[in-house]
Amino acid sequence: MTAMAPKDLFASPDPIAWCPGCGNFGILNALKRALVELELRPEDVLMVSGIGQAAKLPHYLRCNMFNGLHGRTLPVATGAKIANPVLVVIADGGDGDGYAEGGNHFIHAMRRNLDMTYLVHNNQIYGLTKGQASPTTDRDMVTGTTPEGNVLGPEKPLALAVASECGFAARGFSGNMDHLVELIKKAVRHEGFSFVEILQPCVSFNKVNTFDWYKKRVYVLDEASYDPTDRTAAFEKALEWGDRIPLGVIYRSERRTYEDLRGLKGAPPLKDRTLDKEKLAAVFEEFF
Amino acid sequence: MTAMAPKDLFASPDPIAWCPGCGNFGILNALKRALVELELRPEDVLMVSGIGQAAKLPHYLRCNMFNGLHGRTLPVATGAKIANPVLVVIADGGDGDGYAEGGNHFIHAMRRNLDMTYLVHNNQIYGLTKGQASPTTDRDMVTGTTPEGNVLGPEKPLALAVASECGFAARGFSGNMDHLVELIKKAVRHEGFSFVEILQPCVSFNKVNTFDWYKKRVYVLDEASYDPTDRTAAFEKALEWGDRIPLGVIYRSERRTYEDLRGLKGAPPLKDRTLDKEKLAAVFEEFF
Amino acid sequence: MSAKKDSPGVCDLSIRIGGEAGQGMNSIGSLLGKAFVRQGLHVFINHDVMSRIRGGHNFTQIRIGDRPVNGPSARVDILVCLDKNTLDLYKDSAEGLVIYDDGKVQGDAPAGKRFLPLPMEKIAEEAGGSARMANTVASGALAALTGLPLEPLSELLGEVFSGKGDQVVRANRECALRGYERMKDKRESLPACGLPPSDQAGPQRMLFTGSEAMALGALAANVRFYSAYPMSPATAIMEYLATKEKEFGIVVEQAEDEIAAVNMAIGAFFSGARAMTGTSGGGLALMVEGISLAGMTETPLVVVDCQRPAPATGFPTRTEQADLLYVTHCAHGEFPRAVLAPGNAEQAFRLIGKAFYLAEKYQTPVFVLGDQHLNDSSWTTEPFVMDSLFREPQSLISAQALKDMAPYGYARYEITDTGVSPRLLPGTTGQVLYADSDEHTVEGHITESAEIRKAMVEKRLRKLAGMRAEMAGPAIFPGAGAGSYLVCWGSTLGAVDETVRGLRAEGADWGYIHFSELYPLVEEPIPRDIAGKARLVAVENNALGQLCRLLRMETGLDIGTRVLKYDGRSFTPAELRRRLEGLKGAE
Amino acid sequence: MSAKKDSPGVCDLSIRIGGEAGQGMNSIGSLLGKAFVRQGLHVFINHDVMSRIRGGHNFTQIRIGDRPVNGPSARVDILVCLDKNTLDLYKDSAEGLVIYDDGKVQGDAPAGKRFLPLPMEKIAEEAGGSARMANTVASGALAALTGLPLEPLSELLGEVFSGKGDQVVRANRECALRGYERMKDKRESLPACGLPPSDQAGPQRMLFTGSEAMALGALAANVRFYSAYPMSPATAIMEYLATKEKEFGIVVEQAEDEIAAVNMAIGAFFSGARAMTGTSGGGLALMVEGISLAGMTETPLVVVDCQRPAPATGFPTRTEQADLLYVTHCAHGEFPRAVLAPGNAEQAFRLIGKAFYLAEKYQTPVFVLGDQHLNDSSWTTEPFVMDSLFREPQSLISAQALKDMAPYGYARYEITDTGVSPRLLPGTTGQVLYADSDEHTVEGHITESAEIRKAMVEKRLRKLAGMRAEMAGPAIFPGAGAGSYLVCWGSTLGAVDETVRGLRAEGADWGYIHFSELYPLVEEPIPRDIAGKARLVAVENNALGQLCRLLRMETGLDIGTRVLKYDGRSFTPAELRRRLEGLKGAE
Ligand SMILES: Cc1ncc(C[n+]2csc(CCOP(=O)(O)OP(=O)(O)O)c2C)c(N)n1
Ligand SMILES: Cc1ncc(C[n+]2csc(CCOP(=O)(O)OP(=O)(O)O)c2C)c(N)n1
Ligand code: SF4
Ligand code: SF4
Ligand SMILES: [Mg+2]
Ligand SMILES: [Mg+2]
Repeated sequence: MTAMAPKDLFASPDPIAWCPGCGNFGILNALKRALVELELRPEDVLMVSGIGQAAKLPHYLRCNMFNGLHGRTLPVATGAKIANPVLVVIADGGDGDGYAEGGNHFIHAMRRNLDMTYLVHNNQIYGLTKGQASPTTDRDMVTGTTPEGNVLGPEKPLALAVASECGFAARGFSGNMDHLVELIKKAVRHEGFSFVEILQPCVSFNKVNTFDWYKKRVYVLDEASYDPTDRTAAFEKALEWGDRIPLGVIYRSERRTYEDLRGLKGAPPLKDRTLDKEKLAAVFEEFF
Repeated sequence: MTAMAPKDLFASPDPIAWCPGCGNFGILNALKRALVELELRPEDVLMVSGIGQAAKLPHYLRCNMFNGLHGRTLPVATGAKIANPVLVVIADGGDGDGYAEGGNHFIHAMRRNLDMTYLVHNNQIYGLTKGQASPTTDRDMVTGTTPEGNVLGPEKPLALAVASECGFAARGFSGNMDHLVELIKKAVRHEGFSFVEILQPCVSFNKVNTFDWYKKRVYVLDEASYDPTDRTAAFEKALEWGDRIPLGVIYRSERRTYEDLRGLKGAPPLKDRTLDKEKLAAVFEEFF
Repeated sequence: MSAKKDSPGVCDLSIRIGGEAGQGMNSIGSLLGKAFVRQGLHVFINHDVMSRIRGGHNFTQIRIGDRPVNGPSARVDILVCLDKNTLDLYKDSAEGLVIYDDGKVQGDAPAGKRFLPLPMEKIAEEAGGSARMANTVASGALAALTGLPLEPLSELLGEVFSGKGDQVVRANRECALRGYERMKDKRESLPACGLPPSDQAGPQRMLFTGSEAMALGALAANVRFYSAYPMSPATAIMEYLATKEKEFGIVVEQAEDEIAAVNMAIGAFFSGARAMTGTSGGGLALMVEGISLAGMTETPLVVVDCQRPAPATGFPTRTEQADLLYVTHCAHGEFPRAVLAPGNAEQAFRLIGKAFYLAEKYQTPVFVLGDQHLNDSSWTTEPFVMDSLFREPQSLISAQALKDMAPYGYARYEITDTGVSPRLLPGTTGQVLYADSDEHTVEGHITESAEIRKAMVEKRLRKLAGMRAEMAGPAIFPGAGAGSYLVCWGSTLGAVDETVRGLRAEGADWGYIHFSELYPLVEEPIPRDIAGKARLVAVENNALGQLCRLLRMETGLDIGTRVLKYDGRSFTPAELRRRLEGLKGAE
Repeated sequence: MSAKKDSPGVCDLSIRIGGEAGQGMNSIGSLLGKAFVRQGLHVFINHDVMSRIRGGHNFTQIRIGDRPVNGPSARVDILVCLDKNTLDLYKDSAEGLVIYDDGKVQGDAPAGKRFLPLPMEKIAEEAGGSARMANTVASGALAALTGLPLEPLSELLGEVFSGKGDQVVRANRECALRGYERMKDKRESLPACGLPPSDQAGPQRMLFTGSEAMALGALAANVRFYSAYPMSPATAIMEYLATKEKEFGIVVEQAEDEIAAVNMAIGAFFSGARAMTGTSGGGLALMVEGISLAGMTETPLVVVDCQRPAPATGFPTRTEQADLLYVTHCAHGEFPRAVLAPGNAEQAFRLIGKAFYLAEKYQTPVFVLGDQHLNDSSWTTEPFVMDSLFREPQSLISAQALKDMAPYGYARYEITDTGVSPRLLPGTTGQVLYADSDEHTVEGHITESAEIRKAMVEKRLRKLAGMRAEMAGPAIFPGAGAGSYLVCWGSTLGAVDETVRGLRAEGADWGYIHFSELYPLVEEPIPRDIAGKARLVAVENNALGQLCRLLRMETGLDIGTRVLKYDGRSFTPAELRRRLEGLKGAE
């Protein structure tokens, strides 16, 4: 195989279809950098995504990809990871994909605690379908489906994560590249389910939560003073949204992974196992 | 109409199909008493349920009923209530129905905050399908689908409720009738979405979390000392599960209801509104 | 380059505006389209759009005729290139006039008389607007070229931008004026199109998209509740209805997913409010269980499926008719349903009304099939007659029956000859109702009885006969007696109609048979005297010939010759014509 | 009362054990059934169960024959009443022996020689067990009445209860013994049933339920991952596989809902592990979008749909065959699929293997249709030949092709003649793959191209031809040439087979045509020489005649005469016979 410069290793020839200025570019670049710095190769990584602008991301990376249905990112990732735990599985999608259509899987994937990473590009809007309210759309915002303003307040996915004892729950910002790269690296390294919500300006359909809006509000949690293993404190921090929005690891806890609990860790991947005919014959005996 | 003794008013002729000793009897009786004490009439009440042992309950009451699909209790209740806010809507189902199949609706119904009540009979098992693990099944329990013991710990629905800012989140026990009656009454009276999780022994398929098991652990929160409006405290209380299990209102908050925010409160129900042909003609004008 | 090639002797003009997503091609379309309609002409507008928000290549095509136009033309008389990419794509193949922004083409400006440079962005900026108003400059230029007077355009700009303040209106008008001025001496480049003099009021007609037609149809049917989850191409129905919430006292609820959407609609209809949901095939997949629930609980339900190329995510912004067999057979078990498939916006409006009528009368789900071509295109339509729109609630229990009933004596699933049981709404004094998704007794309680099961299955399926009797057969043009017929359904109507009229004008003995009410099919969907004698050629926007399969299943009739298209685009008459000629050769 | 009425000259004995849910009727069934099979007889066991856990009225029926028995008999030779309700229900109509618990019948004990009192609960308690062991007492009694020696029963009790400790085994053996002793002098009440002497080893046969057969079929096909959400009657497959997780190194995952279940299975198969999901019609509704995803991404997938009476929740514990058109048409858009419908447990075992083979070879979803009758009943089957079971992975990219490939040069959706593109698994050194639910290029990236769309639709649909060539036509008994044929599919096989054999034994010129591989149908599903000459009568466990509709859609053949049953129960030969006689009268 020809050697490639690390930064090109994850480059994909597929032309990017995002709007100029979209926050997704920052996420794509951060992810590329993180993968390189994690010293992974394209074939080591499987990205599973749903449908939406965010969910197009894996096309723009060289790595294995399963770009499935809107909202069904996590179940596909779950099946793929169980079948081959050697893969570094990263699930990826938008706020509509993950919190609306995929809301049930989000809760249950956190319970299941497979060793994978879930990135949610939270632009607080449905981008690909041209601007309808998402579960994280701010109150009063006018969107295609809320012409009089959104009557609901934004859901707090990170609070749901703390409530679901998600072992690694964090927030990044597409405009804070270095921090985001480190966050993604930590998330991938975390053994268990890691959830990173990434604030992502949508220049076309979210004229409220713009780059500047986020920039003015976000602050990076001080690792010296903030203890993400304190669940109660994490819950409070997860609710913080408004004038100040925390970035960083909000919650951490050590939980045994699904792979560990189900004896998959270290064992040959399901995909490589073959039928033991003797055993099958023995089972047949039960029916005589 | 013939006058009926209040206690018979909500009696249904449908024969009950639950196992003798099932905790559901206690819930049925508590609900009947609560409805009588709330001075409601059968036609005022609409019970919407899913599928499961719990979800059979509305058949055993005289009141309006929509017994729909497994897991889809809350969306039907939502549509029915929006169309006719005059109805007292009570959604009812099991833990599998509400937290597994219906998990997404649970989260989003709490956000939406319609003025209705949701009762979940939590027997920590799938009863009707003969004993498979539910999201609330305790760790290590052997069930039909976990013959080696459940590797996952129980979900904390009340913590999800606090994270979702559910205006009224409470826990009752089918074996603590008087308390449960009061809880249901409070829940129905609460203006907004009220969620009551009811611990319910399943004598046929849950041999771990029995009546005695619950009885030994439950305690009623002291209303004088416990403040359910403190969200952080409520979150901690919602996580409490093990040797001691709190009963009572875990969390309360005042939020404007959906009906209020959408202008349905006090207005004629959708079902009674008729087409204004003048307005329609005016709209047609836009297209000339 | 003749504007009259396809249909000799009449005006038929096609304008294509190409550019990147986000350059406002569709605004030009609606603006000019409306202006032409107001001049008494017929307009059809369609869009070719990629599933992206900025960049790429999209176009909007406006077709203008003095006779009804119900589909795009393959010919383009005027091409407007808002970006360089559009010019590059078409400059060698374009036959008509080409307007391009010479500000965007450095050096290699195309040569030839028909290439008309127009620095649209620069003009827009000079006119006090922004580069984004280049599309208004183009509108002015197009008005000039087509002989459309400036006044109606200016007026429309006022209407459209009134909400954005005087400044915006003024800038846009200035843009249009400058575009107009720059092109008005090029008028002669194009043959006259029979545009009436501007002072003569043409007949009043309406222009709307299929989605608008469906939304209006729902309003006219007294819809009160619309729950959905956004999905192209159905989102436009929801967004339009959302803008009418206050005015009409309706509620549009964006559900967390399609499962919630359909179950909410069922809940609302159960409570007594006319309710509807809309989605595309993938969202419909999530509604399948809910649809069976409506069938079993006998709750009325109207479901719009705006088809798009599938399976899975497919082509989100393109068109196909591949959900026919899916909606006629989806969901476990057997229960009655109806399937309607409008051929144009007028039918879309009307059939939504019929869907509500059938759903409520027969207490069962009714599907309306749209598609991206039908829903996103704009269609010119004769004004509606208001009186025929609204129908009274159907199959509710009568006041008298209620009065005679013992307290709490109502039985929801009374067995009747028609299969329809008088419906009670929750909240009725002295009565309650039990609606059940399990097999149930007449009272609505769970049963295990074989006899009751049999009776209930038969009761539910009896409704099919009632619905069948209310279904319209296909439209047969020009009636029986032609030698050959194209057989089609739904949104292929426009292309088929035009093709057949063209063939007939040339003396060919063709007709067509168009189905807009597909299930349950009328007794003899293709009359014996046609089926037995004429040659039948199916035209479908799918790969498997789904109408053919349905007809064969229902009637045994086998239409072996099929012209199928499944590349995500709708038929144009020219293409259809070519394909028919190909058929002849092949046989 | 003759044990030989239905099939003259052979042993054919039916035992019904009735009681409340929870009284263990099914344990008696498995115990006795296995004992009889070990004696060399054929056994069929079915269950009539209400959707409740305790109370109500359920029964288990065991049929024993010295020739294959593949369905229940309408006649009951011995009725065991574990509760008073069962006695009340049948005491007037029962024709055979009736065993009842006289401890439960106060006063009004039924009169007549065939009523045999047996205080089962009391005996169980006296025998050192609990009242719940009344069913073991009944087993002993039934052994005595049917001439089954006690030893094999005792042995089986040891096997069954070994996990529960010696004390439990001992008590159960004592219960059986006491039941046996109490009834052994009643042996002569019943005609001899050709039971071989106990010391003679009969031919070895297996007895298992349809669900067990499916689970074993999956194990034999090297299934590695089963994700599902509990739903009757499919839950038994999941629960059985769950008990084999450790031993076979498989993972059974209970998903949060059916949407997750199907998407997990797709993910696992994508990663390279053979994966399967199973549900009933309502759960399948939630998988419809996932199925289209498998079709579009070309991911193999095996889906078992254990049908039950629908729509909606319907009859959760009863049987019907009403999902055939649903599975052949569900999901938006057009993509290849296969539909198999085993007629008995042996076919269930084998067709699960075929499903994996087809799914993997053609990289598309394959359905296996079971139903409550097939899945919950126990069937006697000849031993499997192990060698023919396992098939090597299909349609993966070859090692050589991989070696020749440029780094990262793999294209997932290469256009091929068969429509099948060599598949790569993620994690392969130096290569990656893109699987996409949008319409895509050969590399798997999103496209908007009309040409590529057309090519991809055609590529995917080309797989249908390959699959069609691998499908088996129907089983035709006794071959061509009969005057009339019953036409059926799936689990009606047993009743149809027995009916036809019975008719033929009486000299009637009947045959049958049974489909177990339904889609894509073979070229000429019903051979011309039969279709043109013989009378065809369809037998289906549904109300709309779904196989008839499918056949008509696919071939034009119209089977006008139909015997349909849709009361939630399966056909018995006696009922089918009666219905056929009714037909004759009617014509
Ligand atoms: C089942 C289904 N429902 C709806 C859609 C339409 N759809 C595609 S993307 C999308 C939402 C996009 O929002 P989000 O997930 O936040 O992603 P973004 O585009 O904002 O990155 C929707 C509703 C779909 N493809 N499938
Ligand atoms: C879509 C669908 N999936 C699965 C089922 C089968 N099912 C019926 S009830 C039930 C679970 C019952 O558990 P729970 O909701 O906890 O109620 P319980 O019986 O314990 O009261 C399941 C899985 C169904 N009816 N529909
Ligand atoms: S619409 Fe928004 S999210 Fe989508 S690409 Fe454009 S800016 Fe990004
Ligand atoms: S199975 Fe459990 S939940 Fe169901 S009725 Fe019996 S005891 Fe109650
Ligand atoms: Mg978004
Ligand atoms: Mg439960």
